Parts: sequence; structure tokens; C-alpha cells
Amino acid sequence: MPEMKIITAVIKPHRLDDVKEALQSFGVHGLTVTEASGYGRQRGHTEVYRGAEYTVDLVPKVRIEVLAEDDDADSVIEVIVKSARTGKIGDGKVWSVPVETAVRVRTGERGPDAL
Amino acid sequence: MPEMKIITAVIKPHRLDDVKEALQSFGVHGLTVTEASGYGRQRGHTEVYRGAEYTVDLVPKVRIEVLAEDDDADSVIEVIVKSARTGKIGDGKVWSVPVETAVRVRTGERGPDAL
Amino acid sequence: MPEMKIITAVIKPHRLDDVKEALQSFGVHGLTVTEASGYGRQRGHTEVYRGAEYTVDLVPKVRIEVLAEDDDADSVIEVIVKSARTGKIGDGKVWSVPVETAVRVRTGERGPDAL
Amino acid sequence: MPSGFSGGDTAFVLISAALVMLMTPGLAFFYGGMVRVKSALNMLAMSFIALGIVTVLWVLFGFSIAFGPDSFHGLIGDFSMLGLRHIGMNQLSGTIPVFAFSMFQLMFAVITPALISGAIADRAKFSAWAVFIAFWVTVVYFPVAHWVFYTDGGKGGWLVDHVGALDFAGGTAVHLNAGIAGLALALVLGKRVGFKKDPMRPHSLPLVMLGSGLLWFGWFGFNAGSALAANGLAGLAFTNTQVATASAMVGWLIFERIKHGAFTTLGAASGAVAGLVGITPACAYISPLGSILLGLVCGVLCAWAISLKYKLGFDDSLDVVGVHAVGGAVGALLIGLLATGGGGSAAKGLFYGGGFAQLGKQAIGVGAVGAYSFVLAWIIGTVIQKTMGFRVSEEVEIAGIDQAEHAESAYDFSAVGAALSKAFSTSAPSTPPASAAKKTAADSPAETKVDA
Amino acid sequence: MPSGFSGGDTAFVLISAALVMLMTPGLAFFYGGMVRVKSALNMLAMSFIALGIVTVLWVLFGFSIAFGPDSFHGLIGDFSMLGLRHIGMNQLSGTIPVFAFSMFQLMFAVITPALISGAIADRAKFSAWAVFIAFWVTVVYFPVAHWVFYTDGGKGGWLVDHVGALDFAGGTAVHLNAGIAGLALALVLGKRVGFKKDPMRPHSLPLVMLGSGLLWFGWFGFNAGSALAANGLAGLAFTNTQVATASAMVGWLIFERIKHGAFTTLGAASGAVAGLVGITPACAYISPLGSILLGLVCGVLCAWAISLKYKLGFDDSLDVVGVHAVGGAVGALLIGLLATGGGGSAAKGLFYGGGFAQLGKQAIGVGAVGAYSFVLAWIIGTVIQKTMGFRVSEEVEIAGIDQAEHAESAYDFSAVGAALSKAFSTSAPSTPPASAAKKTAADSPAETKVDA
Amino acid sequence: MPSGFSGGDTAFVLISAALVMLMTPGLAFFYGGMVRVKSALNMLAMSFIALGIVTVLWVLFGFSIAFGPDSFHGLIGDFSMLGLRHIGMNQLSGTIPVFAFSMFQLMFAVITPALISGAIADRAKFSAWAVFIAFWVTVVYFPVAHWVFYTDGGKGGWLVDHVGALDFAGGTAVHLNAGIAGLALALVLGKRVGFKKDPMRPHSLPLVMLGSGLLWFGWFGFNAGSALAANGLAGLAFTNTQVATASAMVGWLIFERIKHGAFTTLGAASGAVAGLVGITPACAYISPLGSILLGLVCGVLCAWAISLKYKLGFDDSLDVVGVHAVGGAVGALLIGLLATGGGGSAAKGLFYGGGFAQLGKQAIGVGAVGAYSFVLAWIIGTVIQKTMGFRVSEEVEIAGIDQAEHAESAYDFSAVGAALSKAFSTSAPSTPPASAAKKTAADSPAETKVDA
Ligand SMILES: Nc1ncnc2c1ncn2[C@@H]1O[C@H](COP(=O)(O)OP(=O)(O)O)[C@@H](O)[C@H]1O
Ligand SMILES: Nc1ncnc2c1ncn2[C@@H]1O[C@H](COP(=O)(O)OP(=O)(O)O)[C@@H](O)[C@H]1O
Ligand SMILES: Nc1ncnc2c1ncn2[C@@H]1O[C@H](COP(=O)(O)OP(=O)(O)O)[C@@H](O)[C@H]1O
Repeated sequence: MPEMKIITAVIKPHRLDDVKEALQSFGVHGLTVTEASGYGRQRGHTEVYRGAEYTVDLVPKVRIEVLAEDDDADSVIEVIVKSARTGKIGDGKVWSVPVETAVRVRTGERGPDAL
Repeated sequence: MPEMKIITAVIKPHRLDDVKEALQSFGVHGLTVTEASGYGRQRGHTEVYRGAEYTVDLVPKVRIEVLAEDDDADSVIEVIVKSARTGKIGDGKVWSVPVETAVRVRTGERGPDAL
Repeated sequence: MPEMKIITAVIKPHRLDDVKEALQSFGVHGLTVTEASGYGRQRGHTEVYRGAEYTVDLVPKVRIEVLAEDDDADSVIEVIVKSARTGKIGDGKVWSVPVETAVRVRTGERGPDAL
Repeated sequence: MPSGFSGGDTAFVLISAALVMLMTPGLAFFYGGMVRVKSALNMLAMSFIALGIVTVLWVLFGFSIAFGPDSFHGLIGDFSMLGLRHIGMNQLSGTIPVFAFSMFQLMFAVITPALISGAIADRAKFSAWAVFIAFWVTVVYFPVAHWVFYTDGGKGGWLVDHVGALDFAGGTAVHLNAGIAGLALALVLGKRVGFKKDPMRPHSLPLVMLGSGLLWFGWFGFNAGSALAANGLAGLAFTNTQVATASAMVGWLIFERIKHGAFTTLGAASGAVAGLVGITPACAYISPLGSILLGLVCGVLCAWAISLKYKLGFDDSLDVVGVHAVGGAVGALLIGLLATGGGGSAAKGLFYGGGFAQLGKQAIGVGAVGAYSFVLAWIIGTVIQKTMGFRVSEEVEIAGIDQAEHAESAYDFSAVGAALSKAFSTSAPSTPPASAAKKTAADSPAETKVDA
Repeated sequence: MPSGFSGGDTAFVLISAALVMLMTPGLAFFYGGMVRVKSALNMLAMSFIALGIVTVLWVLFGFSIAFGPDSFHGLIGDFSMLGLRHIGMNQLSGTIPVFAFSMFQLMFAVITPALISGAIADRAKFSAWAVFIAFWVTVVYFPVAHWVFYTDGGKGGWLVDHVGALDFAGGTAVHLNAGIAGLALALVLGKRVGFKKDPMRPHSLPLVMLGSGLLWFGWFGFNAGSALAANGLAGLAFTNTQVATASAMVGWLIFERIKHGAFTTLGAASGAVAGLVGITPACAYISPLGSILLGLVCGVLCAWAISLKYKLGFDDSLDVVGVHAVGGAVGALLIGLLATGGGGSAAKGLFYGGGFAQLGKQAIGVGAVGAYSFVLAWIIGTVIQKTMGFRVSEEVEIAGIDQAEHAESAYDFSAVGAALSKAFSTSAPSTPPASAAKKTAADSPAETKVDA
Repeated sequence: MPSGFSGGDTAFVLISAALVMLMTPGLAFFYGGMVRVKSALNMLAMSFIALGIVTVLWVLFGFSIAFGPDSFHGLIGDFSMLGLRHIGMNQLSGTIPVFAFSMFQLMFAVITPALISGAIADRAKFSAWAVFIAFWVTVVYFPVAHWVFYTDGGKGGWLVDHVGALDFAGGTAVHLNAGIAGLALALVLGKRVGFKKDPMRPHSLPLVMLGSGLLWFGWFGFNAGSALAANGLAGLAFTNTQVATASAMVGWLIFERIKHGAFTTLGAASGAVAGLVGITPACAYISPLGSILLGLVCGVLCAWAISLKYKLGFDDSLDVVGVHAVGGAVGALLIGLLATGGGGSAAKGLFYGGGFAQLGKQAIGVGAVGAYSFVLAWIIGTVIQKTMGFRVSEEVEIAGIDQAEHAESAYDFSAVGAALSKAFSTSAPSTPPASAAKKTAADSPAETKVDA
């Protein structure tokens, strides 16, 4: 059974749509999204409530997970990186980790067939 | 120190309760849940606001993480797959990844003792 | 290219600030946060709505992900465990997984440079 | 204006009518906050549509059926005012313009069916609900309003003018009537998926509190406005309304603290509504001290009555029976005990030396309205269920009725929100959105069933 | 009080003024719920600030310009009441104190500019908006109110007293006026980033429903209160307001069901508002049956008109044109068809044998107000855009205008909320918060542009 | 009705009473939106319970203490109206039924203690709060209302009838009184966990805006209604209320823009409330131009005063002191400068040639009420703290007071919501829910302490 990867990307929320489309064109037909907040070089903003000023230093991000076959993994990373890029601070990170088992709940299929 | 796995499952929200119970009976007494949205074969729905129609193509999912001992990992996957299944499109995926270190924050215990 | 780790921590929400500061002092300048709910030894609470009593058995947690260089990984875990600890049930777990590739979206830099 | 006219009374009744109108949105929020987020809009829509449908029917024939001169033994009005056609702008009803009186009464006709909707939360087809409202107000509310509210020197509605049952602002005509119809519909539609098993937490208690606040506010129009004049009687009705509501809130909270260990805000809101319901029929007949008692009784009794649905096994989702049927009936019956004879009627209750006479009349009112309402609501509901279908499919119920019936989501709080939907179109789609969830995935044509 | 005074009328007009005041917050919620969460506060603030600015200007000179004795051919009032200085507490206007009349009229002046804000949601600098309001009410609303509302035995405003155009409560002066100004501003400011591409779901439909409920409630003050007396005319206006609103709600819903396959709650709310707008000019002149017709027409027409912006390509974000300009104009013109001659004016419409005369007068009113409003709003908007700038930057628009313009977030529902922000200070920062998002990261001084 | 009765006045006062009643829910939303999500319900409940408790006490003895014939040197009423027993439905107080007057005044007694709750947000035991309200209204509000509001031809309350201090609608009796009691309680209970360190963002600013909108609306009843008649004085009070509120909103916003760099919506809402508070005592005595001035002063001064708590280190959580104590006192004192002599009193202020006389009287009113309120609130609060305990435990405060005190969650917006809770029961549990969080885990009996 060929190995698989789980690719995680933390990106700017308004890039999600483009990333989804780019992945779709590439042939990836599934992904899982969670809302996240990121802390990094990109600064947050200040808020004022009745004279008390708060620094909100976490910025909204979207976290994407894509299960991919080993062979596709690098291309998938490439696709995400390209479609998520704005070139400005805070564009986020992508990383991949090898997966041992992957199963489709509905059918119990394993490995690449689970996708 | 025996190896451990982190098992991630993306399932339908209304199955969470059954999955939790199945894991509990199996002997897994902890898990971490996040809300997620899934994109895949399962279609979303259309919404209409003042004549503008939007296709919402992400469907609500629940993302579960379970740390398990190496020996239990396969059974845990099995338990999740069985209890999450409805047999209809969109039931989700389960995957596992080997963990290097696992620590319980409260005590600093490592490995299986951290569970 | 030196290897990297992705360290995941599930902690009590009100410890986030201290963890963030501890990591910052240690030299980690980025992390990604998601809201989560945890199920474990720590008990939930009961709610009453018009005479119907519900047991809410998931407790709010915060899930942190930190990409770190291999050499730093253990120290990062240590830093998190120390700063997140209250000593009471429910303090949470930390685990680490080896990463294959890590990319900074903005620049395409890989490995430790991506941080 | 013709003589007999009073500007003060007109001002009072017109503003009261506006206050009662606000109760329907108030009810929408009260109910809407109590359901799960996936059916919040449906709950709101079921109340708002009552404003639309009942108002139009009122103009066409409702006012005439309810408040036209009696045409048959106190059972129904005649058809002399169809379309409100021959009513002059300055024509009076008592001291106020007929138009003002008509609008005040309309608002009662609007909220009554809206009250019913709480019994069938999360599971009724919206179009079926609209049809139900139209039929139910026509054959139930309009005639019953005639029975209870239309006085004409002994030749008016049979309950008020023949029997002599007292119901100042609608404990029977409005609350008992709606509560019992709710019971009938809950039986016709059956239980929600997951009843007594899945937790069904209110999705927004602040919305519930808003609803209860607006209801309380509007109820001053409902009860004091029912004096149809800005006078001492209105002052008494206003006072008793406030007092019974406060005391019912306290009663419910104490009951809950003892039985469940906590003072809940939902209990405070529910207790207040129970008090408002209970004092509605009685507010013009009893004393402020009597109102404290009435409020306590209603608060405790309704707090207890809402548990009946679990014991008896009918899914009256938002406790329309426990609060409105029970509260309305208790309030109407308590007149038979607490009427002082010094308010809006000379009749005295048992505690004030009036014997059992008034209590008997009150029982007739309660029995007649309850029985009529139950039978008719059950028939209308069943016919709708058998013909067009009243209940949505289980899939729709699990996915949430808002999506399927209204093609909307109640909230989108996510900073990421916009990113979560995609295609945008402003022209009509080939398939209606309501069925979009049923489209199968293009790449898996064999799999024709898509689950929620 | 002097003779001629009426306590009932005074009570009615004062409470009506309070009701109309509530419409501005109501509008804020109606609009605020419809935008995305990241600009909810800005939308609320644009309405609330109208209460602040217009009220102060009203005292200083607005009331005098609008309702001072005519000083030039029915175009403008004189300056005899600047600062409301020489008005005695007991001085009357008709049967009520001048102060009561003045406050009632003020509330109209407040809500009219607030209505405009819906056309430029998500993208207007708050300070520029405040300046716009101040100029626009001064050179547009105050004079137009004089034209339309100031009667003085033929020597009053030119539209009402010279032309004889009927507009009972502001179909032209308020709604058409605001709607057309909204169109002008939408053109001046241009489209939102992502218009016709990104989905822009309402972030809270319950908030929209709350807004529509409060608007409906307050509108009884707006329309019936415009009788300036608690009498039969007020009763008629009240009735028609309720009836047209209900029927427009039904009309919009049916249109939507046919065209888009669902009864939406936003459609119910929008239909109700369309009906309220349409009946505003006509409520004192037509019959209840006429109101059913007018409501249906307005409901369907406005439901259709809101799609024009996609076809014609102007970003009237919250459909101020489609609802207020269209609804206001249609309502004003329908008087020419449906006026019975038996209400607030003896003039009869075409359908009641009055020929085309009144219709022509109505058309003059609609044309004059529409043209004047468009030109002036466009000029004021353009001057502001060219000088201080009216529109925020694209970065701000994407990140959300609430953060940059108000330094606030509308909601923080997270149990984790507190954990998500850090530094806390109560003293003035060196850089103002509005620009905080522009600070560059200390460790990357070369990268001076920070994206959202 | 007896002669002297006025239907217009009765309509006005009854509706005004309803408007003032709505202010308490309005306040609940204003406060409730400002706290973190985990204590939103507690905040709502603290206001709503005032409606329950104070109403019942009012009937029992409150009305008699406050408005019964003076029994001791203008300090307290007698007990002739206990239980409202001997009041006839048609008995008049001035031109209106006693019942109408009594209800109008009750609503003031309800909102005053509710105002205090803002000072002790997030940390007060609900049962202790209920006990506090009961004692505080009895020994503070009822007598102080007698001092300030009860006139009887020189034999009434000592402040109004002996000293001649002017307070039209409660700047001292209501706002200063509540604000100072809030200060006392904030001192007794101490600071919230995390005060000046953790950010405590408002969890829902739209809820705050809703609250401020309802407060503004209801305040017309509060201030204009205090004329107890629909006349010119009511018109003046209405006008000044609107004007000062608008101008205070503008004032606060300008202050905030200069000091913190942004126009916040919370600032707009807070400024409006500051203006409403400030104009409350003065609305019947000054001119509209004077109201612009008063509003600006209150807006700016309160915007500044709310920072005092950080400097002086008391945790007046929602700025009851900064807004209500400061605003109420400033408004009361400004009468001494701005009273024209042409409104509700012939007394002239310093700027109108009246010298310092009235200013001195005003100062006595402010001093007396402030001192009395502080001492008594401190004593009652301390006794409760020492006996039943007033403050929740730190664990409860961190986990959220809603869970422990009310066994509820304010919101459940998650599509996944239902899945997040499990066991469902409808019978009483062995341990009360409020203590459920303290149960230890079955499998770790040694670990008896469970953290939040
Ligand atoms: N070490 C890290 N571990 C996990 N996530 C990180 C890490 N560093 C940054 N991130 C995530 O990436 C996002 C962007 O990082 P940032 O430093 O702001 O910009 P850039 O990646 O463009 O240099 C952050 O908001 C955070 O979500
Ligand atoms: N390649 C993938 N990577 C990550 N998550 C996926 C992937 N494909 C599907 N998913 C997740 O699994 C869910 C179900 O997938 P879907 O294709 O709709 O149905 P099924 O798994 O039954 O074939 C999706 O909603 C998504 O959350
Ligand atoms: N096996 C597990 N897999 C994943 N997450 C777990 C597991 N066990 C516990 N957790 C997470 O850790 C949190 C704390 O665990 P708990 O058992 O309550 O306390 P402690 O870690 O102090 O023993 C849980 O709320 C859950 O989020």
C-alpha cells in the first residue's frame, strides 16, 4: 500500500476560495477546514472599549487539511503555496506529515482509495 | 517507551455522541474535538438572500483527535469507523500518524502514561 | 535539511496567554491556535432548561500548534508543559510529530527557514 | 369628531394596538431563541407570517365574523363589515373610532395563532403552517373572539353575554385557545427526532430575554388597552398585569431552585410569561394583593406543568400547553375565586362572598373554548397532514429546517464566513434551492442519497 | 394650557414621536444584521450618529428652515425659530404644544439620512459620513420637508400648498428622498470589493428581524402620528399601515417563492418594510381594501426592483433604491389612483372618478424630490470624496471596517475570547488604534506593507 | 370618572409607565452585552429580578413608604396604603388614577437597583443580589423617593418641599443614588479576577446598542412622563431629553476620538446614556440650547470619569459611577446654572440671574442622597458579605458565573451544538446542578479539586 501524507496549511481566510479552486483543478476533491487564529510576524490590531485599550495579537486564519497520496504530496504543497500567496506578511505555513493509515468511514476503504 | 499514535477523524456532527460512547466502552477515556467544515463528494446547499443565490459548499463536520497506544491504534480506528458510519456520502475520514513524544501537562508523565 | 517537528498542545484556555509569552521568551515567534473542546477526566457541568437537565461533558480547551526545529522540539514541549500547568485535572496534553516538509507561503522558504 | 368621542381614549387604544402588534415579533424572539440554531429562522417566520396572513383575512372577513352584529345565537357575527367597506373614518365604537377598535382587536387575532407555533417547533412545513393559520383563525379564532369579546347588551357572544363568563383580555379566547390548539398539533405532527434523547439547548437566551421583555412591555397594551379607554379600569388592569407577572417570575424561580437547584434566566422569562398569561383574563376583576397570589399560583403551576410532556410523551416543544393552556385556564378560573366585584364587573368570586356562581361560569368558558379549539385544530391539522403534508422529512429535520424551508442560515459570525461559500448567482437556478441539498455529486451518480 | 389644546392629541403625538425615534435604532439593527460581521458596528454607528447630529442641527436651525413661516415661494422657512429660542412651553401648533410637534418632525429628519447609509455599507469613512449627514439634511432634507409637509393655508411648502401633491407621512420627503440619495452615493463611492463575486451573507437574520419588528412598531407613530391628533384620521392611517405592510409581506414572499424557490425570512422582513414605505404617503387617503392592493404591488415590485443593481451594476448594498426609492415613489403615485376622497383629503384618484389630475400632481412631487435629492447628494458626496475622502482603503475593507474605523469587534462569543487578546492599557497610546494595523513588525523593517 | 380627571393625561402616564418598564430589560441588554459571554445571563438576570422583587414590595409597602402622606419631617411616608388596599379604581392623584401614578413611580423603583448591578458584574451570587435589592429599595430607594419626589404643598419630602432642591425625573433619587450604591458595592465585593490585566471585551456590542436604543426610547416616558400630564411641560421635557442625549453622544465621541483615536460604537451608546442621565433632573427647567450645553458637558465629563476606576483602583465594572453617579450629579447641579425659570419651576439658575441660591439647594440634594446611599449600601452589602456571602468563588468566576449560578449557557451557535452535550434527564438529580462542576472524577478519587 503506497504511503500517504496529511498536508496542513494555515492561510489567510480570504485565500481559501482560490486555494480550494486550485486544488480542485489539480485533482484534489476533498479537504477539511477549521477556523484558526495565528500569531506571528503579522501584527494584530488595537481595540478600545470605554477607554481601555486591548491589543488583539492573534489574527484570523484558516487551517486546511488535505490527505494526499505520497506522489502527489509535493505538488499539492506547491499548489497550496502558490494559490494562497499574497506576498505580504502573514501568508502562513504549510507542512506535511506521513500518514500510517487512512480510512474512508463510509466504506472502510484504506489508503489512497479512502480519498 | 512504546510508540503512540495520534488518530484524527473527521465525521458527521450528529455521530459524535455515538463515537464518544463507543470509544468510552472500548476504554479510551479522552479525546479532543474541534468544529470543522468539510469539502468533498457530499454537496452543500444553496441559500438565497434578496435574490442573490449562494452555494454553500462546505458542510459542517466534527474533527476528533485521539492519542492512543500503538497497540490500540488499529482498534481505535476500527471503533471510530464503525460508530461514525451512516453509510451515506460524507461520512468522513480517519487517519493516524505516529507520535514521537506525548506528555500530560498536569504531571509531566510521558508516553502511554500521559493518557 | 534538518528535520522539524509539529508540536500540538491541548490546554486550558486561560493559560494561553502565559504559554504564548513563555514561548516568545524562549524564542518561538509563531504559533497557530484553534478553539477545541476536550473530553477526559475533567468533568463538565450540568445545565437546566425548563426542567430538562443536560450534562455538558466537553470542556472548552485551546489547541496550539507550533512548528519547531528538531533541536528545539523538546525544549518547546518543556516550555509549554511548564507554562500551561495549573496542577489540576484537565491541564491537557502535548504531543509532537515529525514533519517532512514545512514551507512559508509568502516566500516558499522551506525547513527551519520557513519559521 | 362625533360626540361621545374621546381623544384620550383614542390615543390610548391606538398606542395599545401598536404595543400588542409588537408582541408578535416579541413572541418570535422568545420562541426563536429557545430552539436550536438550525431552526431559529423557521421559528421567527412562523410568527411573522401570522402578521401577514391574519391581517389580510381580518380586513376581508375576520373583523366582521368576530365583531359584526351577532347573527346566530351568540356564535358568530354577520357579514355586514366585509372588507371594512362601509366604515367611516369618524364612525365610533364606544368613545373611539371603529378603525382604532378594529386594529386593537386585530392584533389579538394575529398573536393567537403565532402562539401555537411553539408546540411544533423544528418540524413543520412553512407552507402547511401558513395554510393552517388561515383556516384556524377563520373557523376557530374569529368565532371564539365573538363568543368571548363581543358584548351587545345581552345579545352579543354567548359566553360573555349569555353565560356571563368573564375574560377581560383573552385568557380563554387567546391563551387557552392557542395552548390547546398547540396540543392538538403536537399530537398530529408527532415528536421531534431525538425528543427526550438529544439535548435541545436554547441557542440564544438573550434573544429569549428580549422576547420576554417585549412581550411584557406589549402586554400592557393587551391588558390595560382592553379597557378600551384611558381610565381607572385601565389603571387597575395595568397594575394587576405588572404585579402578577412579577410575582409569577418569583414563583417560577423558587420552584426551579428547589426542584433543579438553580435560578435560571429561562425560568425568569418563562415565569414572567406565565404570569402575563394568567393575569390576562383576570386583570380587571381582582385586587393587587389578589394578583400577587394569582401570579404565584401561575408561576409555580406552569413551572410544574411543563414537565408533563415528558411524562405523558407529547412533544409540545416550547411548552405552549404548559404555559398558555394551563396559565390561561388557571387565570380564568381564579376569577371565580378572586373577583372583588369592584373592578370591571360587579360579579364576586368565592373568596369575596360571591359563592360558586362565577366559578361555574368561568368553568363553562374554559371548557367550551378548550374543547372547540382542540377538536377543530386537530381536524385542520390532520387534513393538512393527509393532503399537503405538515411535517418535513427526517433528513431536513436533522440538517435543520432553516436550510430546507427558508434557504437561509440564521447567523454567520465567522471572520472567515465569506470564504465558506462559493458560487454566486443572481438569476433563477434550474433547481430551486430548497432541493439543492438533494442534488447528487456529479462524480458519483450511483450514490443518489445524500445524508445530512 | 391655552384653549384649542388637546391632552389626548398631545399624548398621542409625544408617544408617536418616541415611536418614530425608536425607528432609527430599529433601522440600525435591520441594516446591521444584513451586513457581514466585520462591518456590523459601522452599520449601526451610521444610523445612531444621525440621532446625534441631526438633533443638534434641528435645534440650531433645522426646525426653522423646515417649519418656519415660508420665506421664499414655498421653498424654505425663515429663521425666526433658530435655537428654538422664542418658543414658549405652552405655545401651540394646532392642538398640541409646538415642542411636541417639533420633536415629532425631528424624528423624521433623523431617520431619513440614516436610511441612506444602507446604500454604502461596508466602505464609508465614518467621519466623512458624519459630514455628509450634516450637509445633506441642511440643504436637502430641511428644505424638502418644507416643500412637502409645511402647510399654511396655501402659503406653505410649494409641493403641498401650491401644487397640491399629497404625501401624508413622507413617501417622497423621506423614502424617495433617501433612496435617491442612496443611489447617488452608491455611484460616488463605487462598488464594494467583491461585489457580484463574493458571497455577502447577512451575519444575523434575527437582528434583521428585530429591526423590522421595531420599524413596523415605530411606523405606527410615523404614519398615524402624522395625523397630529388622536382621531379618526389617525385610526384610518393606522389601519392602512398595518394592512399594506401585511399584504406587501405576503406579496414579496410569493414573488420569492416563485422566482427563487423559497420563502425566506429576509424576504418577509423586506416585504414588510416595502409595504411600510409604500403606504407612508398614502395611508390617510385610501381604503383598507386599497391598502391590500397597494401592499401587494409594493411587495412584488420592490422584490423585483432589488435585482436591478446586479443588472445595472451599481452597488446599492442594502437595497435602499429598490425598497425606499421604488416603494416611496410607487406609494406616492398610487394615491393618484386609489385616493377615495373620504380620508385626509377630498382629492379623488383615477379609480374613484377623480381623473388624472391628482396623479399628475403626485408625479410632480415624485419628480421634483427625486431630481433635487439626486443632484445634491451627488454633489455633496463628490466634494467629500475629493476633499477628505469618503471611501476607506481596500485593505481596511477586506479586514473589516469595524476594526479600522471603530477599533472594536462586534462580538466575542468565544469561551476562549479573553485569551485571544493580550496587552491591556488605559492610557493613550502613541499611535492611535485606528492605525495600529499599519504598524510594521519590528523584526522585519523592510516589509512595510502588512496585509489583512 | 371623577371631575378633574383627564383621559389624555391618563393615556400619557400609563403608556409612559410601560415605556419606563421597558427600560429595565433595555438596561439588561445594555449591561449584558458589555460583559464577557460567560456572565451574560447573570447580568441579564440581575436586572430582570428587580422587576420581580421590587414590584411585589411596592404593592406590600413600597408605594406607601414613598408616596404615602408624610409621617416624619419629610423623611418617610406613612403606612396608610399598605397592600394598595384602600385605593379605589377611580381615585385620582392629580388628573390621573392613583393606580396609574403608582405604576409609573414603581418603574423608577425597579430600574434604580437594576442600575447598581453594573458595578459588580461577573462576581455576585444571585441569591445575595436578590436579598440586597430587597433591603436596599426598602431602606434607601423608597425613603429617598419620598424626599425627592413627594410634594404636598410644602409638607412633602424634605428635599423637594423643605429645601427646594429640583430633580424633575430622578437625577439624584435614581441615578446618583444607584451610582453611589454601585461604588459602595464595588468596594465591598472587590475587584474581578484579572481586573486591569485581562482584557474584558464586550461580548456583543449589538446587544449593547439594542439596550441603549431601548433605554433612549423608554426614557421619554421617564422624563416627559414625569410631567404626569400630556402638556407643554411634557413637550419641553421630551425636547430637552432628546437634545441633551444627542449632544452628549457627540461630546463623548469627540472626546474619545481625541483621546483614543477612534469613534467607537460603545462610545456612542455610552454618550447617549450619559446624556440621558444628565438631563433627567434638569429636563423641565432648562432650554433646548441649555440642553445642548448640558449634553456636551455630561458626555465629555463622563467619558473622562470612567477612567477614574483604573487610576483609583476600584472595579466599577460597567461604569455605574462614571456614568450614573457623575452624570446624575452634574445634571442636578447644572440646574443651578441653567434653570430658566420658565419651565417646571420659577427658580432661576446662576446664568439666568438667579444667583447661587438654587445651586446651593441642588448641592444639598446631591450631597444628602449621595451620602445616604453610600453608607446604607455599604452597610447592607457588608452584612450580606459577612453572612450569606456576596461574592462567588474564584473558580466560579473563571469558569463563568452563568454556569454556576444559573446552570445555563447564553448561546449555542454551533451547528454541532447538540453533539456537545450528552446525558439528558427530566427528573431532579441527586446533586443540584450548580454544584455539578465540583463532582470529582470517579476514576481519580484522590484528585478532589477540579479546576475550570
Ligand atoms: N512556528 C509556527 N508554528 C505554527 N504556526 C506558525 C508558526 N509561525 C507562524 N505560524 C502561523 O503562520 C501564520 C503566518 O505567520 P507570520 O509569521 O505572521 O507570517 P509569514 O508566514 O508570512 O512570515 C501565523 O499567523 C501562524 O498562524
Ligand atoms: N482529501 C481529503 N483530505 C482531507 N479531508 C478530506 C479529504 N476528502 C474528504 N475529506 C473530508 O471528509 C469529508 C467527507 O468526504 P466526502 O468526499 O464528502 O465523503 P466520503 O468520505 O463519504 O466519500 C469531507 O467533508 C472532508 O471533511
Ligand atoms: N487520549 C486523548 N487523546 C486526545 N486528547 C486527549 C486525550 N485524553 C485527554 N485529552 C485532552 O486533554 C484534556 C485533558 O485531559 P483530562 O483527562 O481531563 O485531564 P489530565 O490531562 O489533566 O489528566 C482533555 O480535555 C482532552 O482535550
